[in-house]
Amino acid sequence: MRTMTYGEAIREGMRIKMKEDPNVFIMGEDVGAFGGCFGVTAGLYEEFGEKRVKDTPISEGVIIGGAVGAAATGLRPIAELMFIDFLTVGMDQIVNQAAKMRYMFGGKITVPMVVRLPSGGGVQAAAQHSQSLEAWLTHVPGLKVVYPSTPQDALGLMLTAIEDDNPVMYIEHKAMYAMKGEVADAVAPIAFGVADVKREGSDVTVIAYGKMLHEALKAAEELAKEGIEVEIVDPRTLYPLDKETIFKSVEKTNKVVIATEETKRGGYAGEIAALLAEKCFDYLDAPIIRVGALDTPIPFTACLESYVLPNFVDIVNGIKSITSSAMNI
Amino acid sequence: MRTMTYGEAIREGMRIKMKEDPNVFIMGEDVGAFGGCFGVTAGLYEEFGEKRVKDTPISEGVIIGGAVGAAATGLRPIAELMFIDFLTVGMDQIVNQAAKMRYMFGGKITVPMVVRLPSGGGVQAAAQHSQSLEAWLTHVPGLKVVYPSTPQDALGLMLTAIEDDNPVMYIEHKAMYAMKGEVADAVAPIAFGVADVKREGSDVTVIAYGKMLHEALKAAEELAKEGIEVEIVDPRTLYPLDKETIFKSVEKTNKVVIATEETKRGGYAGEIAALLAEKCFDYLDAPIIRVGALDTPIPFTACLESYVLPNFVDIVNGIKSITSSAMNI
Amino acid sequence: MNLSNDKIIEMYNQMLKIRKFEEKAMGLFAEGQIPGFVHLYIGEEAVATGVCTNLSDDDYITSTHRGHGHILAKGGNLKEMMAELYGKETGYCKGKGGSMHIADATKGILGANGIVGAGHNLAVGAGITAQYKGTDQVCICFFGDASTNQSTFHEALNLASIWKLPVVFVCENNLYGISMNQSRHQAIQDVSDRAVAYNIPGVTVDGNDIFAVYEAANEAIKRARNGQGPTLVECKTYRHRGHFEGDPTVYRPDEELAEWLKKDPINRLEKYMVDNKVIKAEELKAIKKAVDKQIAEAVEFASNSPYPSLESAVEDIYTDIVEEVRVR
Amino acid sequence: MNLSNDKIIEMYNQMLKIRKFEEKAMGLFAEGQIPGFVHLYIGEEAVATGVCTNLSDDDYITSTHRGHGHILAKGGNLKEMMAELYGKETGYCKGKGGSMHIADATKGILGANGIVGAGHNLAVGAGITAQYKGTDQVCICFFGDASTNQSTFHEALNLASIWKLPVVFVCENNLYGISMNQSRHQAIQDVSDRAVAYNIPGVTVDGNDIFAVYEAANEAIKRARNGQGPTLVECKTYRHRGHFEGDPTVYRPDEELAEWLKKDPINRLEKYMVDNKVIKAEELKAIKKAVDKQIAEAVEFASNSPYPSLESAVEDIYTDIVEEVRVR
Ligand SMILES: Cc1ncc(C[n+]2csc(CCOP(=O)(O)OP(=O)(O)O)c2C)c(N)n1
Ligand SMILES: Cc1ncc(C[n+]2csc(CCOP(=O)(O)OP(=O)(O)O)c2C)c(N)n1
Ligand SMILES: [Mg+2]
Ligand SMILES: [Mg+2]
Repeated sequence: MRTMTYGEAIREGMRIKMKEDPNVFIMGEDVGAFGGCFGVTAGLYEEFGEKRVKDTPISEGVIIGGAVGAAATGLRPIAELMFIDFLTVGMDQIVNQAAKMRYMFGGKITVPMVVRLPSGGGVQAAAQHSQSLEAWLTHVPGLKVVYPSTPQDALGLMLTAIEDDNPVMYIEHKAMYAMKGEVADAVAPIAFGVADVKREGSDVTVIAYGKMLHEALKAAEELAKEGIEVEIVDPRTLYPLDKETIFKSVEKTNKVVIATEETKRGGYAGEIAALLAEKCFDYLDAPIIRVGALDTPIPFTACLESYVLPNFVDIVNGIKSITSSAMNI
Repeated sequence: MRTMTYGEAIREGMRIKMKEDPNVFIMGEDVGAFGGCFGVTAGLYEEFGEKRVKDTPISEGVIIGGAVGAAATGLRPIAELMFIDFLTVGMDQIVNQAAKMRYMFGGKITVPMVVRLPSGGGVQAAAQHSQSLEAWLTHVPGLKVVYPSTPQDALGLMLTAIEDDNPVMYIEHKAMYAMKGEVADAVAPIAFGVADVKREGSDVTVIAYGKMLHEALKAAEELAKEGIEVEIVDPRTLYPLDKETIFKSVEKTNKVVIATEETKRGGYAGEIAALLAEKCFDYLDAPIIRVGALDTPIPFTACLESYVLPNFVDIVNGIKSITSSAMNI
Repeated sequence: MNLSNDKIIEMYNQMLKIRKFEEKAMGLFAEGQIPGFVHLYIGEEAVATGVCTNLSDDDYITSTHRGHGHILAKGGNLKEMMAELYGKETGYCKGKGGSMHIADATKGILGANGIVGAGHNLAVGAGITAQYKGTDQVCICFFGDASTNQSTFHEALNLASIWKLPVVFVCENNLYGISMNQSRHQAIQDVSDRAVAYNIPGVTVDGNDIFAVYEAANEAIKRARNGQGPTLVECKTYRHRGHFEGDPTVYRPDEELAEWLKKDPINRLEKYMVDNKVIKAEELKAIKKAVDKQIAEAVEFASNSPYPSLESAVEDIYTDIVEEVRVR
Repeated sequence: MNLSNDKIIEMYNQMLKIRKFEEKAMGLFAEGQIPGFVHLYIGEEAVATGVCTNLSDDDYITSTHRGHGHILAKGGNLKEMMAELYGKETGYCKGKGGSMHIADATKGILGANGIVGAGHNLAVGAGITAQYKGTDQVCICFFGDASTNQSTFHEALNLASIWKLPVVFVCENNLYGISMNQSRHQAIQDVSDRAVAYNIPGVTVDGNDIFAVYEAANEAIKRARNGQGPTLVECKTYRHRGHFEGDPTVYRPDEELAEWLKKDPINRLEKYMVDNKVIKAEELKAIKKAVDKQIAEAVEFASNSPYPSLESAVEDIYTDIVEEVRVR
């Protein structure tokens, strides 16, 4: 076991693959000697040189579109957007090109690439630098969507993402880069579509990923004091989604809270809720609760931002809204 | 009463407002003398001249972004994208500018504009010209999202959209332009956030809009023959959403099918299902069924396209999956 | 110009193949055999042919919504193309793509594209690969005049120029983007003026003169292969048909079309070949007959082919995941 | 140059106000009083000031992430600005925007913007409005060198040029986009070369020479007001600080900064004023003191102001809908 930060784990994943496979390279804004806006690529330029760690102009369209073209012709690019909010600028290249090329062309072209997407709020970066936009991506057939919540998962999922022959959207929470965690000495990829039960419990299932996973763990600890045992399922990959593990947990606890940092309206939490309402209806003993951000853009000032973004208190409240009666029995 | 096509009704809504308010104008690709790719703006150039019906280069970013700037400075632009699929190209202007400006600036700038978005499949236009992307837009605080299903609604909602002081995404189904319907002689705006019960019934609620509304009506007729009475709720505006009418219907029928043309995974139908699973749980007697497109890009050839897109048969099957036992009793 | 007679005849043959393919597609569309959108290349054949004559199968091209000509010129197969237009299982994309989405990885054809301007970025990507791997491959990026106002044009040319990528940007200036005359969509007359913004060479040639196109492309491709970076080559041409089949073309004067019909690139090459004794009149006839036959065979192949199985709809999205089918 | 001494002193005063505002913000950020991202305008004051001296409140500007200077030069209020940086209720945006999102509709300030290049399009929109309404307003679009590689630059200049919109595109070429030296992000040396692509005038001036900036802007604005369309004005300048506060600026040589510090636009104007007897030394002192006082008042105002109420978080999204609050 060793200790690594979330940011270091992401870097380590890229490093390992770059050493293994000469076709893997990085392109993005200030990813070179500068080391990336959040320092995630620091040192890679020095280690691999400018051929493999490419600084680009501020042109998100061609950063992603160029990566798509390179992937379609035999390389394995890792494209970095400085903020997931800039998806809006390179959206066509992801949605109408990367995601659809294989299908439109009858399976004859593959697009093995990774797009790194620093996401989420909590650093007072305001409305255009704090969004959680995974729901857009999960709605697009042809993309895989990954969202690691711990250094171990960040490393293992990055290895798999780079090995994958399809476009993988790798979402990172920017407020977690400095978060430390244990990482196994033996390096092993983590398969996509395999959720991780981050805590076992019998009273209620919480589905959470990214920063909200940690809020969920905190909420679970609070509630444990009151005798409520929370099971926490971290899907790790949003598509493919490990429905089996999720369903199994809900079939056991019969109650579920889905906690994501996204704007609640239209979020991916809704997709999970809808799946459960269709497939696990008979097992549900209570309404499906979603905990998310308020339906507002993310405000700048700290008090408003933390009011808008969800946290463990909201998870506790959500859980209590469906378990307290059960507890009282 | 008069008869109009869906396309004519959209045009008539724009015409009325352009006559009323000199600040209303149209901009988009080939919207002028050419009349728009689907002929929806035909005649407006002749009637209002090139100042008010502006042909633009193929530059979706500045079509929408220019409209945002014009709206912020006192005009009321109607921007047309030739296909909703090109949202990907002007996404930043909608999401990070139009939707957020008012909020970021503390309410001091308003952005009264309409974006017209021809949507949907069924005309063998393949993967990049057939998408249904309303889910992306409903996930963005700051936008209103409208999706008319009949000529009457198209007209009334267009009037309201142009009058609205906020950015309104006006989604049109391209396969419906030639569809005829009755329109009241008296012209009246239709308020946002007011659903329309398009058919009353007691056994099951179907929530549908756009082309799927008509598939739902067809399904309801089929099922009426078997004695199943379907209630059909057309939300008309996806945001604001008339939750009250939807909840009331579900509380009455205790069963619900949500039918949309979108890729099922991550669609707006999931948001509605999640709302119901949270707010109407105690009234639900059966799983919430979503009917949608398969999780694939839209294929070109007719047999595949109609296999991938949902239709009335799928609605019938969806309804039967939750009512047949009840019927057998 | 160092083109052998054989090469010239080959180019003629290629142009004719495109023309006749398009004429056939036109008829089949009118008959309702071919659905969806069809954008024909008739009148512009000298561009794709003149450029692609310089290429090998290892080189790449990116294409547009008006892609049939590019694909055929780069070695695309008539039968698989026609079958794709029909939406058949034997088509290039198994019926999933249609006219606007045809690719052939074995020939370096990175696909027609329904998004105006998308090819610019993809071409940059192919250029990155060639440079990265140190091969002498080039990528030709074909695009229309109106697409040069798209965001992608700018970002792609900028990146290609600073990284000196082996990409040749070939603008087919047919004077229109749908109904918009060039004079209404940009304030310049020569698209090649835009090369200045990226400090790369920009040239304008008569796009209906196949030799001029060939020469300009040859020069640009040489530069690209030598690591000297991209060139912007503008070919002035004209589409004889509407933007898509069904377009009434009210936006352009009849005289304009008439003028351009006189400049038909195929007639022009034919005249050159006869005048310069590159070929004999009977040989011309034989070529035409042979092409007619190939086209007829392609149509027969396409019309006799089966439609794809419904289950195939959920395949080919991912390399490793097949989606759920529909039970109806 | 027909600038009165009073006007020159006013410009000096303005530049100083920006400089001292920024220096104060820098200190407050270091102390942790101001959170988030802060991008300072120190060193570039002559650009915003030289340009905006030509404008009235009716004219528009669009700005960038590095917006403080533009906003102050266009008449923005020190107190409301400082309060916004603090995230207070009395700030320009009630604390919702912060440094990167400040607008003032009453002064034609269409907002700082966190998306590089977004202002290009918004400026076109303001130009559309002015032209549509037949006023003589102009819109100045401020942007950095690196943003000229964004998609929006191209589309906006193209549209503005064909529609002859009253927009002046002012590039603040400070040689860097974050860590990227201009030579690495584009293959041209003068951004103004890009004017050719739109057939509009392009000029490059010393952006640290306020008179040169003033003159070039004056000319361009006149053209715009006369219906002659847009101009691209490039002002060569330098930011003394890092890209954002906290940037260690390892990517640029110390000597480069030292060279540019010598060219400080404020010192330069001060010297000019003294040399040319525009002002006396004691008057300069008085100005400095007055500006210091204004800044101190702004800080006091900001630090004494309350934070916004939590419920305000769900307001101001729509004109007519207030979202649900959170019960915690
Ligand atoms: C992003 C995008 N915007 C608009 C369209 C619709 N469209 C298809 S082709 C075309 C005109 C293209 O003109 P040009 O680039 O000159 O090519 P040409 O058709 O003349 O060959 C337009 C507007 C599209 N497919 N994609
Ligand atoms: C679309 C987008 N891409 C990237 C960024 C991150 N970013 C913010 S400022 C900046 C550099 C801008 O450089 P320039 O335009 O020269 O302006 P300067 O900072 O030098 O004033 C970058 C890359 C962003 N905010 N928006
Ligand atoms: Mg054209
Ligand atoms: Mg700069």
